[in-house]
Amino acid sequence: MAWYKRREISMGLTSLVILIFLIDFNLDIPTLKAVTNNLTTWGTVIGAFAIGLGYINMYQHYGRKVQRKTPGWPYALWLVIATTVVTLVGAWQGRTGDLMTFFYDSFVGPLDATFYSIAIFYMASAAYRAFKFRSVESTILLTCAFIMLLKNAPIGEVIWPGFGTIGTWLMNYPVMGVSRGITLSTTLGSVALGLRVLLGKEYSYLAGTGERKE
Amino acid sequence: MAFGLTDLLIIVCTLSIYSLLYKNNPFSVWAEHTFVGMAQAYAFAIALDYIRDYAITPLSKGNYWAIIPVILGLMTYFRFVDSFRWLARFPVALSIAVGMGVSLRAMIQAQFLSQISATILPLFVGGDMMATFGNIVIVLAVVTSITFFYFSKPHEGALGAGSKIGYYFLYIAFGVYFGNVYMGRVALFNGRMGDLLAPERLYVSILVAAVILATVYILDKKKLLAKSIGYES
Amino acid sequence: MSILKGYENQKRLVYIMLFILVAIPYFKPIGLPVAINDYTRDFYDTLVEMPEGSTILVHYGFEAGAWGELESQCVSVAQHLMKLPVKVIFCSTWGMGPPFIERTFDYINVGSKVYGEDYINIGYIPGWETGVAALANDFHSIVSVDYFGDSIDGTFLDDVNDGSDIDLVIAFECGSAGSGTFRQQYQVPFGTPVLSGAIGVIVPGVVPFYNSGHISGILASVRGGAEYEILTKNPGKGVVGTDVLTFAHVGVIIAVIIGNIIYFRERGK
Amino acid sequence: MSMNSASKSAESPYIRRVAGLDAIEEAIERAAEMNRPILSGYGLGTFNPSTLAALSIVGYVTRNAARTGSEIIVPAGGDLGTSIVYPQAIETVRSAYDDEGKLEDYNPENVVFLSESQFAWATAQIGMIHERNVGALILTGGYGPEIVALSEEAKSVGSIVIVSGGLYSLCATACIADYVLIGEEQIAAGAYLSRDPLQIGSIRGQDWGRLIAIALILIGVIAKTVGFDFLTPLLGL
Repeated sequence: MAWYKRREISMGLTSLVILIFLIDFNLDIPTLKAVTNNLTTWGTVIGAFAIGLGYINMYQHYGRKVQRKTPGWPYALWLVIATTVVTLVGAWQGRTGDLMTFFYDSFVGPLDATFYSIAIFYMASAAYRAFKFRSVESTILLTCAFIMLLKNAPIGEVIWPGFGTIGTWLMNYPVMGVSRGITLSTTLGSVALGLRVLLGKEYSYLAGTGERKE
Repeated sequence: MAFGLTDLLIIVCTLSIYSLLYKNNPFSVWAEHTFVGMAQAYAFAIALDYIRDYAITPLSKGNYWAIIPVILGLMTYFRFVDSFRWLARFPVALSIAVGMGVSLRAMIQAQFLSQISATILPLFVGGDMMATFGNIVIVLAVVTSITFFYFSKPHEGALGAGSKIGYYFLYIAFGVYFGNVYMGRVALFNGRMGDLLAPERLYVSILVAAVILATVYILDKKKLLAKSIGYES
Repeated sequence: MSILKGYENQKRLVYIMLFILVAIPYFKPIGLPVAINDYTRDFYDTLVEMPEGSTILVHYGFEAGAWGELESQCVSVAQHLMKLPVKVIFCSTWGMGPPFIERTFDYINVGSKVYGEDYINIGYIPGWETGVAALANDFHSIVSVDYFGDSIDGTFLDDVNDGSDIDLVIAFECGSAGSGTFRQQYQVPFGTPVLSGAIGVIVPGVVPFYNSGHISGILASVRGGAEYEILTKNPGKGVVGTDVLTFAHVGVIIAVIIGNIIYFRERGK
Repeated sequence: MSMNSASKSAESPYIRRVAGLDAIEEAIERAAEMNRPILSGYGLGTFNPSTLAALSIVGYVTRNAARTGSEIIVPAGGDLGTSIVYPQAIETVRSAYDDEGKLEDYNPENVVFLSESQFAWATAQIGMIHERNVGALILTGGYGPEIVALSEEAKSVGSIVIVSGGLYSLCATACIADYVLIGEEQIAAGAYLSRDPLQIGSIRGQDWGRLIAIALILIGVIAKTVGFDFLTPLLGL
């Protein structure tokens, strides 16, 4: 393999950049600050370019449905048309143009908000189906959930002011402890991964960039 | 406020998604496809804006460094070209490094040391039983929930007991989170209802809801739902 | 009754019940009193105690999805800010966040404040956490125009160079980038206090940082918005929204209780 | 491949097998018996520990599915940062089939990108759960509020549901799912499955970190209780 095709070069690049960020954070060197700012912007631009990777696949996926006339293909056709139109308008007008604002306000915005809100129904039916006083853990979960539901609704404290007190206590003591335990554990995981990447021991993110045996 | 095309579309989109709650139907499938396509087109427009603001504009102002991310960005696509696949490594390597660099640098201080020092609480507070009890609970919850995530030894004996307590603490947290999350979703649902029930939209909303419900119900009774969306739901 | 048979039908009944319960307050509001949380009061006190001429950075960390939940917070806080002797920068690292900054201004009265002198909307900051880091390290490297594409030269932003020129951050959040990002990029290096206006889901994740003193105050979901409206004597959508909470919360509790009754009766047979 | 991993495991240090892995194997078998596909997602995160762990779980699910002859669907997308992970997901699935010597069964169309918008991505998956009549739903990695919708919809078509996540995402699903992997458990599961001594070593290293954290807390708490608080100022440095 030619030397410039070696994986180690890109891994070295990764380590170098991480080190620059760490040094910049701990020492106040103006040149380094400018470098990290530039690198940060670059990361963003690369991410923006990468969007095409998924975009192409999405087109292929729905395009194939139309081509093969699989059941439900008219919906896929509508998707392809809608995507193409909005993409072209977006390229022409930019994100803040009149038509784009219309598409956002009339379609994307309400659809996004509605899907976000639909979770309430799934939560209610999940609670109805599964919240049963049948095991220790489900009883704990259910009791705490009831207390919080009553704490958060004004009626809870009208019925009994204790709901507010207990609910706040649960948030401030046991739940805070658990959140803290999880934060500590997760931080360890992230730092460990960071170290592996920094030391060039973790390179699974490079999968698929090597020479492939067919 | 006058009633316009946007108002009608908001109502149709919102109610089409909610119709999913009955069963998958032509309206919900239409909304799904509209959403997937348009949202992606939107993400694309956002990406174009990035590229314009942070690559093209600086380049036109004579900042030639800005060509580097453009080249790196284009290199992502070499994953699909067998003999140049190795080129795709560099943009990925740089993205990972920037992401890690930015998040790691403050993490140890902000999320590790400071959280430990905040947990260092006296287990006995003179004259205040509640504070004493509360502090004991916090320390116990932190220590046992960490124990729950300990993997190097089987959970037996003291470790087993600790992790079991940690497990129950996790379920307390699940319950409390449920209460909070549910409140949030109610608020979101309330936002949608507010949109539907605004005075100028109320009657149209009722009409559209009736049309959607009736259509779906009839299609369901006539066993035409599967045919209309292309699969059995 | 056949309609009550089978889980699928019962599930639909739960759904219909929720629709009806949430609609009731729109036609007949009840207006139960709302108690004020400590987090909310601390949020309020932090703002009121800001010295004259302070610069405050307000971040909209959400898009259409969470607007329903955070609207009452954003509107009441923005309205309050317009009454205080401070300068305010509005921004968002979420692609579709900036239009909601504009929407907020549709609902408030700016009074004697002048755009560009007292407040400004710098719009979208790309790059999530990396964007926030760039904003904290060298403000002008990443912002040169405002949301409307006009140059920011000559505005009060001329005096803002890095995180040390920001006296307070208010992060409305529904995930990342949120108050955690600002804690890491503003508070750790510059000691800037951070306030959080959070959706209900992430409040428990923010509370540890409130208790350890890293977050100075929290508004929790629509309830926090309602409390803030009451504190600033500016009742709005949040107060109405709390009626909805009462109905929907009692509704799900009743559903769960019925579910348990059915479950234990069937198990008893 | 399986021989290879067995020999590796003999050398690697102990880490506890997360019980959720047995549940995953069982779910795959059940799906195969019912002759229904498996939907295995890796969440909407960009490259981070939980996404990397989730990808190794996806690889494991795919190997098992390839062995039992089940079809596997891997939906990608969900966030602006996911595009860059997508090629790796393709590679993970492809090489899993390759490891089992069943590359001819690999269908690239099943590793599908479904929009960068979170809820559009989720809506499309709900559509898929019904359209393909998914028999097992195995979600690891980062998920938001959509996880409860996906679990409920999968349950309504009679699928087995195994999900993982943090407190936010599991609060409503903890009771409906057949099995949950909580927080770090999925990262450990990923390490366990990869059988990579380095990853296992890393989990053990983190366990040392956990022990240090516990020790610091306990020492600090005792010191503070007896009125000699020397640790808090040290940690604030």
